[in-house]
Amino acid sequence: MKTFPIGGVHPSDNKLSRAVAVERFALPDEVRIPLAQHIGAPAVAKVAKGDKVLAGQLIAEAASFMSANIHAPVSGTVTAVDLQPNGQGVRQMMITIKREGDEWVPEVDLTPDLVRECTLEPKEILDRIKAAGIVGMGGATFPTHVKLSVPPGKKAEFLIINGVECEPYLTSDHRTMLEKGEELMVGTTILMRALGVKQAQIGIENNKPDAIAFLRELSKHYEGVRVTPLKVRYPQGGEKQLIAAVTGRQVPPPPGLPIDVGAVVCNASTTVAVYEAVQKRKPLVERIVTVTGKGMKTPSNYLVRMGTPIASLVEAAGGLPEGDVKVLNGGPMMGRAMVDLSSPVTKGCSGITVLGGAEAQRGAESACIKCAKCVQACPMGLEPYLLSKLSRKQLWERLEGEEVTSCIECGCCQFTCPADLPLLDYIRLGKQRVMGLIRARAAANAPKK
Amino acid sequence: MEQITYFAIVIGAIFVNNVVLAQFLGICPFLGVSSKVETSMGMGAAVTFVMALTALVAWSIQTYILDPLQIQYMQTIVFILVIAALVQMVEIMLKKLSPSLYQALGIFLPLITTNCAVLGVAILMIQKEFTLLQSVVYSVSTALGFALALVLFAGIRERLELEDVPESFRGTPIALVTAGILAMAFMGFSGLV
Amino acid sequence: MNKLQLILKGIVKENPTFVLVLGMCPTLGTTTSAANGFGMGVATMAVLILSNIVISLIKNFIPDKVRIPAFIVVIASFVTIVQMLMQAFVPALYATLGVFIPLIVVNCIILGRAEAFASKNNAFDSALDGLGIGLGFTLSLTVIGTIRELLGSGAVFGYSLGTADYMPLVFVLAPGGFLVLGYLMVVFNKLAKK
Amino acid sequence: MKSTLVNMVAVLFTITLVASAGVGYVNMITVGPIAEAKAAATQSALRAVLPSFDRTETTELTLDELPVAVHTARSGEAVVGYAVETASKNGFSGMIRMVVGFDATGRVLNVNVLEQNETPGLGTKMADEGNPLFASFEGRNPGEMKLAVKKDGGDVDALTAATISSRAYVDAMARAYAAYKQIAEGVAPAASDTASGATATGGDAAAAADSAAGATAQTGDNAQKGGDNE
Amino acid sequence: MRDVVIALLPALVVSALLFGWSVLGVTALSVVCCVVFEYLIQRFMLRGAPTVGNLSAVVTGVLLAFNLPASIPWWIVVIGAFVAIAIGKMTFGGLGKNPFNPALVGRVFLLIAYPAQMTSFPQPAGAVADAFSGATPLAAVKFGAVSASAIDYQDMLFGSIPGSLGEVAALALLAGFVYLLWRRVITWHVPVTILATMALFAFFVALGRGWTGSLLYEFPAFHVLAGGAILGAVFMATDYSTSPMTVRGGVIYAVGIGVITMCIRLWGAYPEGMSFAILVMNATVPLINRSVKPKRFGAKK
Amino acid sequence: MEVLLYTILTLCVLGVLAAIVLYFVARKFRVEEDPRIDVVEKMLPGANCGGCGFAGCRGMADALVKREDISELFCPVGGAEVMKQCAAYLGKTAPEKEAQTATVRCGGTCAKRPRTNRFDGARSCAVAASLYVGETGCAYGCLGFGDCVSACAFGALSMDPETGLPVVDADKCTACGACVKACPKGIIELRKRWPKHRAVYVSCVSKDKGAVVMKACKAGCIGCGKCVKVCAFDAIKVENNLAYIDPLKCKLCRKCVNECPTGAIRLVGMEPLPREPKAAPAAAVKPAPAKSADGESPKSE
Ligand SMILES: Cc1cc2nc3c(=O)[nH]c(=O)nc-3n(C[C@H](O)[C@H](O)[C@H](O)COP(=O)(O)O)c2cc1C
Ligand SMILES: Cc1cc2nc3c(=O)[nH]c(=O)nc-3n(C[C@H](O)[C@H](O)[C@H](O)COP(=O)(O)O)c2cc1C
Ligand SMILES: Cc1cc2nc3c(=O)[nH]c(=O)nc-3n(C[C@H](O)[C@H](O)[C@H](O)COP(=O)(O)O)c2cc1C
Ligand SMILES: Cc1cc2nc3c(=O)[nH]c(=O)nc-3n(C[C@H](O)[C@H](O)[C@H](O)CO)c2cc1C
Ligand code: SF4
Ligand code: SF4
Ligand code: SF4
Ligand code: SF4
Ligand code: FES
Repeated sequence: MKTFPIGGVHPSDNKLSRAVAVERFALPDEVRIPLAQHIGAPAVAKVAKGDKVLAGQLIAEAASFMSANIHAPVSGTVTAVDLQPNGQGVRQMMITIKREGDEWVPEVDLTPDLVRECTLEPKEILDRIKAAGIVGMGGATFPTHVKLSVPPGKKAEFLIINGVECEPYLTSDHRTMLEKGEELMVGTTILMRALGVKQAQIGIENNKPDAIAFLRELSKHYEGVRVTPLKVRYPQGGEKQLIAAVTGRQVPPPPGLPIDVGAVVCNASTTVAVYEAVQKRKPLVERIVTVTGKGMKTPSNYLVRMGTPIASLVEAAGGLPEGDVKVLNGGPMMGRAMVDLSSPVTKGCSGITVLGGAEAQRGAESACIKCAKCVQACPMGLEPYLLSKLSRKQLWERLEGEEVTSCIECGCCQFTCPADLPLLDYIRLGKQRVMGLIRARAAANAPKK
Repeated sequence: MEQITYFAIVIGAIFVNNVVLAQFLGICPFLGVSSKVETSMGMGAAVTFVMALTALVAWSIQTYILDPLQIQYMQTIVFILVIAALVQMVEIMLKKLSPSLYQALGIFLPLITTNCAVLGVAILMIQKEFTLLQSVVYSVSTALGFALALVLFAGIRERLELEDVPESFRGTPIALVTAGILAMAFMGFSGLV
Repeated sequence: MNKLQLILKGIVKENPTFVLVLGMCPTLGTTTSAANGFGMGVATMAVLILSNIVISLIKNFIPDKVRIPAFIVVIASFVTIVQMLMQAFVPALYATLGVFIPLIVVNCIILGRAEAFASKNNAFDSALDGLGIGLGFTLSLTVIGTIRELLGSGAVFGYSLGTADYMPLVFVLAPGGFLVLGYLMVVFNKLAKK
Repeated sequence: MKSTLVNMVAVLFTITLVASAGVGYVNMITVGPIAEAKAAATQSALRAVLPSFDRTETTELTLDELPVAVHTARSGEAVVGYAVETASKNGFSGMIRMVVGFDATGRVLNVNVLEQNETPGLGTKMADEGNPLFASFEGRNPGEMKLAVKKDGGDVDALTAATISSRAYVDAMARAYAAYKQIAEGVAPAASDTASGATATGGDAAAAADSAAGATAQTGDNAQKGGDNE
Repeated sequence: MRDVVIALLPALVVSALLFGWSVLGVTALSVVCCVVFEYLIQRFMLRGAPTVGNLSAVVTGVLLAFNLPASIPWWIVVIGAFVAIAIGKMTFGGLGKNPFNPALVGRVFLLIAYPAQMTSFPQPAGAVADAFSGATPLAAVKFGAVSASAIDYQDMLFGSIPGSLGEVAALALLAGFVYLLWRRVITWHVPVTILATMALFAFFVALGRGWTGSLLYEFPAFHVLAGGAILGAVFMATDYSTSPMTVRGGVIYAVGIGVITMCIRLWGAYPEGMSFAILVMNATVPLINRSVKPKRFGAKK
Repeated sequence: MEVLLYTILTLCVLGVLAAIVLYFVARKFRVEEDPRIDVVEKMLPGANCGGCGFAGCRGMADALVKREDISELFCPVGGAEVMKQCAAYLGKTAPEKEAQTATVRCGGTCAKRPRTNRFDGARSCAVAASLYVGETGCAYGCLGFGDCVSACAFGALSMDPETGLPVVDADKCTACGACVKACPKGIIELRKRWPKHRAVYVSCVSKDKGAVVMKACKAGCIGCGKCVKVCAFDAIKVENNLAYIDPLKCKLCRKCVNECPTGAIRLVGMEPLPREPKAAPAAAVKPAPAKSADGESPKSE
């Protein structure tokens, strides 16, 4: 069984909603659309208060190459363009639209028919992806057209579709693969065409045998596409880990990129979104969100328009359970705790996990006993205990020397630490500071050249 | 006189009779210059150099001047003068060649002069009636023993820097306690030679 | 500075052992008993006072580059003279203290005080400084010696308390020296702060 | 003060001149007393293990690679005893040196352990008063004993839990006895490899012999060929 | 930590069967003292929240007891526990901060302070009559009281030999080892490397000496089974806070322990060198951690 | 006599030799370093706090010696006194700088600013700020984990468990600015130091609209602007829904204090003006506080 070379942990997977078919979620009365739903510069609003918009209409435009378009998820009237709290309570620019019916811009093909054939040039494919505002839906929300624009001098050799979904609880990719298998396959061939590669592998963790069997069957009809089952081990879905598992090649440490080893990774849902953008001209305005948790009455997978308040999803899945709960945007390993449930669903939101009771609580932090479990667990070969300590002591230079920038923030260390130390909290802080230092240095050096 | 092999001299000087941990010589720089591994290596190198040089010069002086003239009682003065001059020389050279190391070693460089270890070694090697080569081997090994203790120690102190050692123990006290434990550990080597 | 203060500062504020952390080798090496510690302290004090005086007298004539060699020759001469005189005329005393005497040459305190004090002050003040630091040194060594002797061999100034069999011998060996000094330093710092 | 070649040389020269003159002078006036004091020390060490005597002669031997010094003590012409400086390198940690006093007939009078690095509380007991090792020898002639600790089938009571040290003690004692035999009875011990002589009389000279001991020891190998000459 | 205590139980039981009730007395006293000292120091000197709940003081107590002869006077146990906890651990700030193994600090302190009491061992039940007269096999062979050929390996496996109360029962200790591996408390690298290094070292020395059958002191199995080799390798060298953080570092550390132990055993003054070797290598751990980094993902070979 | 001669000869020859060798080595390896740096370093307080913007006092000394114009450089710990001393030594002009004190501009005590959630991550303001808004509804207020407290090398800050806010001990504060840098929310400001540590300042940094502020915190500034109108010295400005009192213009007249509807303006070291029906503005121009401020001598350290 293929897997990545070092570290990793094995949390219990708790995929409660694994067998629950995707349900189309009721259209919300009001949506709020943040202008920053992706890595890179926030988009620039193209509408103002009082404007009428149609679903699928461009309402904010990419601000630069590293940015992404944003489209109206519903039709209605823009009621505000202002600062609103996001899930973490931090104020962000958002466009608020009051929904009136569900009218789409005409060029979008809303029929469910499968369109296999694609004869577009790579450039045209990229343009359509860019126009549709597609960003990585595996969590990092990296603009997909940027990822597909292979820099000169580099060559893509493999396409890897990330169907791993190694986060416990989450099942949105799993359901996507089962329910949109054909679309996924066509999306894969489109991506292969865009990149000019001959082969693609779909990596799926072994705990989804139904998806593996189903896609294997389908892949017989698509040349160059193969399904690769992978060992159940977190973070198998991490880009670098996936590449290592599938190809045996290790992406070099930062600033190394997947393309340096000839690989491009796309999430399964992203691939389906690419299909819809290219073949049906449908921008990225809806996505599948898993709403789950042991205390939830009906853990579900909803097909949701962007901007829908998260509170309404939670309500639909049975409401928050009694007692001390923690609501995470994302899964328990990498998700961010939310303090404001009225905040909207965004492009990167693959699931809402509600943890209750002991699960919601972090243990009380005690002294590091140097057990080295974090070192063994780190999939990047780092020394989390040291990184966290150095960050605490604000020794940023030493932190840089210990390669903190390689950390993928997977949380394996924090998960495994028997002393319940908030390792990742500090490492993340340290990583931010070090990245800041590196940027400052680069900026200071740049003009001289 | 017993035949002393060079191997025995080396093991003896580094482990069994470690200058710092067993003979109580050179404690001041040991405590003062052991907070960083890099500096401690520098100090170790400096001491090694000075000791080797001292061994050569002191042995020659003893053999060719003090003994023939029957003025052994001048040993201490003559040796210490030579050592002081040598150290001063090393200091001046280091300042030019490696200012960072010079900065780090700070006031401790002149203290090599009064580093008991240097004079101690010079006197001991004469006492042990070593040949010139044996003397040099002996003093270099002693210096290596010093460097070893220093570097081990610096490693531990660097680690303790990151830990929250109880307030009142920080600095010299914890260093001394650590040295005590290390000295106990090194007692295990007794009898090896 | 008040002359009395000059003497007293050596005992607490600039205690050579606990505060300046100089002269550690004889401190550790000779404190296996209270009497040894005391003897070493006194011998050191004698040399310290003499060398401080002489150095403060000649300080103005010494070029920088040969300062240390010059000072150390002065110190070594005193030590050798003291040693020879003791050996010749008070052999009994020499028998107990003799082995420590040459160690005084390399006692960092002496050169340290020469550098830090005597080379900047007049002869009288330097003598007082030597006296103060010497007293501090003697006091520290005696205390350390007493504790080590008590813990290690169950005796005080050589008078056995009859508990020798129960005492951990390590304290008169090398590790015990380090440990006692380390913990004493903590106690000293705590007391000095108050 | 700024350093120039002239002032550096001049100052250091002056200081060394004064210092050396001072030290040299003190040395001159103290050589005599120091030598006397040393001699007195040796004498008192010998007196501690011997009955009263008025002069000694010293013979340096090398037995089994270790130097041994036999001080023959006389009162008038009569030999009153022998003090043997002996050693063993079989100690638990390092050399053991001791002085053994024999009476004219070879019985052990007293033992004075000069140097040992044994474990305090175990091996160091050999230097205590009335320890079992000394008790085993006191007043007895080693020649009439089986020179081994009881554990090895000998007649000597060992120190508890310190057999190694005890064996070393016995080893030193055996060496002392062999030397005694050689000097007192002219019997060269089978295992002996050497003896070389330096005979002197009176207190002062003992010290001179003492300082020559080093030299003798160094040339031990050559001396071996000379055989025993006294 | 609870797992470590559990893993130590078989050896404790076997030891109690061999040496009688005093084993339990010594162990209990040691544990109680360690816990009480830790509590008092934490409470009144460091003024922190009590930390005895993490059971590390219990482990230290048991391991200290395991390194003492069953016949040790009670007051020595108290002193040992005090040294282990106060000097070895709390001076540095407590759990996880100490650079040296606390139990070994206590044990070595006692060894140097009370050599007589620390080196006379009671005869275990069922031992070959008087083979060693209170000395451990290592001491007996080393100091020439017994020839190595008289060693009964079966006794060494089951523990019918004199020695510290927890070190004699090789099989029981190995059972604890298996339990720790199973519970993933430790990895096999350090213990196995130490024992393998010792065996190999002995083997090569024996080879160098021409394998003289008369004195099989260099016989590999003897060294692995004798003295504190297994106890040290499995339970003391693996102590988290005093051993390296990486597997490769651990191997270097383990080789160091093995070599130093064998040097002391073969040529040093002490019959057993495990405790010293572990302490000496403890001192190198910060340096090892500094220089031996885990294999970074994607780093060039 | 011979011996004496040799003695003298030997030592003198060695002494002269040493002098000559040292002289030539020194010439060959000469290093130029401005000796004034050492002197200036000794004049500086030696706190090595970095408040001057250099890595430690030596860095500052270096800059003081090397730079032509030192008016930009200031050691907050030593203050004007030390700067004058250094400048006098170096023959340069010392910078003039007003004495300052760290001021915590958040009044959101536990009582006035209800908790809306519980943070269970690392107890650090920097970490919390990087993750989300904080435990209360106010996105600007103090997070209460005391990063500023640990940043202060002079022990001038402490957390008040009652209010959950840091408190400055103005006597200890040296205005080094470490806490200002440490606070991720930018709450701490260095403000002019008045005699007796008197102060008037807006204890809020929230830029939210009044209604939002009121919902989250009862002590916040709602940007109503009443204080602006009453200030006779044009010291107050409202920007982004937040009032700010310029410490250099403020004369401590205290009129704004009674005006603030939420009590966001804090008054320290003085009695508030009696609350009376509006006094004639002209009469209040030269009020009592100014007099008393002049009248009292500054509190001696
Ligand atoms: C500055 C930057 C440049 C990138 N350039 C490329 C690229 O040229 N090719 C590529 O395949 N991915 C590129 N990436 C995308 C990353 O490799 C990665 O796919 C993205 O950060 C999301 O991965 P994650 O979800 O594992 O974090 C880039 C990312 C960053 C931050
Ligand atoms: C620890 C970690 C775990 C991840 N797990 C998954 C996963 O299970 N599935 C997935 O599609 N992406 C996962 N990602 C994101 C991928 O690294 C990568 O960004 C993504 O597959 C790239 O595709 P996208 O740009 O289309 O999202 C993970 C990232 C990290 C850092
Ligand atoms: C710490 C320690 C110190 C020892 N010191 C000595 C010593 O000074 N002298 C000695 O003969 N043996 C010493 N030994 C060796 C043992 O006591 C050894 O068991 C003993 O010499 C032989 O046993 P027995 O004398 O009880 O027959 C020491 C052993 C240890 C562990
Ligand atoms: C595998 C393992 C081994 C341990 N070994 C020791 C030991 O040898 N000595 C000891 O005092 N504590 C030991 N402990 C307990 C604990 O880690 C020890 O008290 C810490 O060194 C205290 O900081 C051990 C714990 C574990 C988990
Ligand atoms: S979060 Fe970073 S340091 Fe921790 S295990 Fe993951 S990659 Fe390693
Ligand atoms: S897992 Fe936790 S306790 Fe163990 S070494 Fe890492 S940080 Fe320390
Ligand atoms: S309170 Fe702030 S400005 Fe004042 S001394 Fe402390 S850190 Fe510096
Ligand atoms: S003032 Fe700033 S640094 Fe201080 S506790 Fe509040 S948020 Fe943290
Ligand atoms: S006295 Fe300072 S080094 Fe020895």
